[in-house]
Amino acid sequence: MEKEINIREFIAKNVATLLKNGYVVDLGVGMPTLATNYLPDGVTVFIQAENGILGCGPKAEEDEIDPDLIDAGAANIVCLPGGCTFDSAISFGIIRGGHLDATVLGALQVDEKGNLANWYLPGKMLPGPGGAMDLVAGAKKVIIAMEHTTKHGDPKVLKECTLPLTSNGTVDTIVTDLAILERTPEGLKIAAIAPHTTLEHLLQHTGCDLIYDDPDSIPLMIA
Amino acid sequence: MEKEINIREFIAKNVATLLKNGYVVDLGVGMPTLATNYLPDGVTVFIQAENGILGCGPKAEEDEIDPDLIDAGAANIVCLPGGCTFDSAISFGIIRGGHLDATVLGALQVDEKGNLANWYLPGKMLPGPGGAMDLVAGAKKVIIAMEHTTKHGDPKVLKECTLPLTSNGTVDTIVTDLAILERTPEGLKIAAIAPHTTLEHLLQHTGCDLIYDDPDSIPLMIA
Amino acid sequence: MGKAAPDKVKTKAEALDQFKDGSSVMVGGFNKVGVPGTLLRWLSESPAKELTLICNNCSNAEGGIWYPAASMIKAGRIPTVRISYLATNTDLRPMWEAGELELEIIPQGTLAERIRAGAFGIGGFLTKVGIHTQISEGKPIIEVDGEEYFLEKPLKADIALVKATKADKMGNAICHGTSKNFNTIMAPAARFTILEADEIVEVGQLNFDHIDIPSIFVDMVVQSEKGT
Amino acid sequence: MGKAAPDKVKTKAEALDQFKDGSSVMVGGFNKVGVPGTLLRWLSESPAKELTLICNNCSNAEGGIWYPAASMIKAGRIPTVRISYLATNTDLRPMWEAGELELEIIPQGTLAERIRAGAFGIGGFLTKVGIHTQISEGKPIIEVDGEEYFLEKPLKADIALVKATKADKMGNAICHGTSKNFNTIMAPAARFTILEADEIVEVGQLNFDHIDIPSIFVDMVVQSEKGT
Repeated sequence: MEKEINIREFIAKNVATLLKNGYVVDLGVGMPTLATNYLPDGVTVFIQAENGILGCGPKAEEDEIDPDLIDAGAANIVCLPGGCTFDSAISFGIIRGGHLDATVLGALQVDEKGNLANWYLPGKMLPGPGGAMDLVAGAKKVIIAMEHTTKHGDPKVLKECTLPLTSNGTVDTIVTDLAILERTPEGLKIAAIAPHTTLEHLLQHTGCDLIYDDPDSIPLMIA
Repeated sequence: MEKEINIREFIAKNVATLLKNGYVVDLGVGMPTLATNYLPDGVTVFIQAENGILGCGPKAEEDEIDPDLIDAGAANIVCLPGGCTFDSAISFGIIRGGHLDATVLGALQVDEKGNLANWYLPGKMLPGPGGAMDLVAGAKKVIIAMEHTTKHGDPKVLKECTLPLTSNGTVDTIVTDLAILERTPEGLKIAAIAPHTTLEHLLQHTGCDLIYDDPDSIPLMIA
Repeated sequence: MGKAAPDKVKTKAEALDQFKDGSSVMVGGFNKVGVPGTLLRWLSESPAKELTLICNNCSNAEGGIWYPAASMIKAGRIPTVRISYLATNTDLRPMWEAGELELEIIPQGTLAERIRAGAFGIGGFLTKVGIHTQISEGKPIIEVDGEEYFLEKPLKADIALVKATKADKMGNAICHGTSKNFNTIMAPAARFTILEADEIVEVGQLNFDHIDIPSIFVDMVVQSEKGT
Repeated sequence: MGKAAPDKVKTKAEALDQFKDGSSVMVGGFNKVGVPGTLLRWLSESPAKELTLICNNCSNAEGGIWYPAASMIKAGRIPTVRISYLATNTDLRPMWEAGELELEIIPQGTLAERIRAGAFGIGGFLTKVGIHTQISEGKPIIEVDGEEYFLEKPLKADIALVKATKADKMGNAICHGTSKNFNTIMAPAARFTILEADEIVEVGQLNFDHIDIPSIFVDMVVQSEKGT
């Protein structure tokens, strides 16, 4: 499989399978947002952007641009029928109050206890949490969309995060280019595996034990 | 002086002298609201009603009635130009956050430490505090408007309130049919005395010591 | 399809199905404005009992908009009431003194803030309102930067009954004038929220800037009946 | 005559008079929307220094709407920044690591809620956002009904600079679209609030139902200059 574009698309497609019809969601920039392109027919989700809008629609065409209407990635968007706008206190009230069915975010590291690190890479990157800490604390379902390993091939799914945490035990599902992992009380369970990899390769590139039933009957991720 | 109407008017007039031009205020039903009828020329106050309006205007004429627009006493009112409406969370945010210059409320008892009792008369009356506890905790200046004694002639200004408290040490000024009392660190000071009474009568009908400088030069309340 | 369903307009029978014994019920409104009078009447017509009522005030004036709720209290169907202002309901004090009613009296702004906290995932907040009075008894005093406050806890409910002037079928709602009051904060504070509106319009007809209650806080929309 | 003055529209010179050394300054906006660009430029043209900046984000893109503030940080005139999202300002990390900048990083919703608490007389609130991470370090953990939370404290400021789409001369303001963001909550959280508006109208021309920032939260109104 060709690197970059295809991996991003593959992950986004598989994230899309986790979004149910009518879900109210907040999606991070990049792969999470890309997922909406792959929703099956008949499935629509209602998107919140944490900067203050529900019913966040597609990118505005040139003649539709309203300079006061952007999503959290600063794209000029349109507000869908049935949408509404509000301030940051209400926006994060919605997020923290458990009114989102799901959030999808990227990550630097996730561990088997559901801990997440995505806001601070000491010495390299300090983006700040923005709304990520609120989202992973408040959304009913926290889905992480990321490549399975770093650029250098090191595992990002670990026994224990080594980077500063974004949240403590709130991750539910991890979607990578190799697998979909579900958090269970016993640890991370392989819910699906990529058709282009092997169980051996997956286990080798994962920093913690993974749970699975019959190795020959693990469902395949969609291609 | 004729009882009832005149006492109410007398107190309201003297409350009006304490309201400065441009004050943002929340006024209790009855004498407090009556005070706005006696504001000197050139003095206007901007009225909040805690049910969710700033710029609360006069009672609506028959043809102006908007059934969704009332003040805290349930009167159909008009919203003045420059007014706005909001929900109870914001309304009490305004109150608790110190955004009101003054509030004027009635009382069952006030004491020399500035404690107030006005929400519960055991065995007789249990109106509940409504917004009174929030108002006396939050407004910059708390003015009490009340008759100096009970129907039975017992003092309502006391050394220590005996009824359940509405607030603890937040009363600034007490306006009665006998005097205007200002709270000072040393106790209640006579800021003005009614022209129709004597210092002796005032002291006799007050349940705590009052502070005054020269008994012959205490300012008179307006008649 | 949950909170994002495009058409939540339902019938009286479907609303009645939501009224269950033992529920806590938030009811919007201040005095006569913003009160879901149709829903209150339907609630009183249902067999639901052992209810907890959470509201700002609840007049027992006969024929008044709150009367269906007041008569349920009188009939013992609402054994617990959390409320700010009691003066307009003369039944409450004697029933409370006779031990027939559990009454929690809450300052109005604290009631609003506790509901907002319940709605918005706040575990509690520090306030000075009512400190060192009966209201703060038994609640922890916490000092912040040399100032004394006490802790108030969030309030949530099983059902919220709220009222709007105008709503779209999805549940986006506009509350005109002083009818916003408790409606905007109760809608997100309950597990299931029923909104009654004087006027119901198609989705897309309301200006997105003017929505007082976002649709995702509303599970069901019903038409207000005349005279309530 | 204070917060109820009927005409608060002032000049650039009068706004500049309000910028004092040592002030804490809240600035509204999220990314490029709802940012008081004119006031930011005026602030950078003033001699004010030793400032604390409280905002959601502050891009250092040259010529961008936040650039006047970012250049003040770079010049050492804003030694303290309380902020949620840093990725758009590449100066912050190296300055912070070099000890030239005090940086308080605050989750976005917590930033909003702390400002609202400061505005609305809340002494602090309990949250789970960032619990058992660096964000909760040194803050008291408080258990409520078996759930763990930690205490976040209110934020206030000396000055708030906020932006509206339309305002009346008294300071009532409407923030269109996603420009409400931090503007509605910062306006009441400061000792002195300056609002800039794209359009200023006479008092009485705005619908009382649609006001996002009530006039009493605003001390001064200025006209946005073109291109900001």
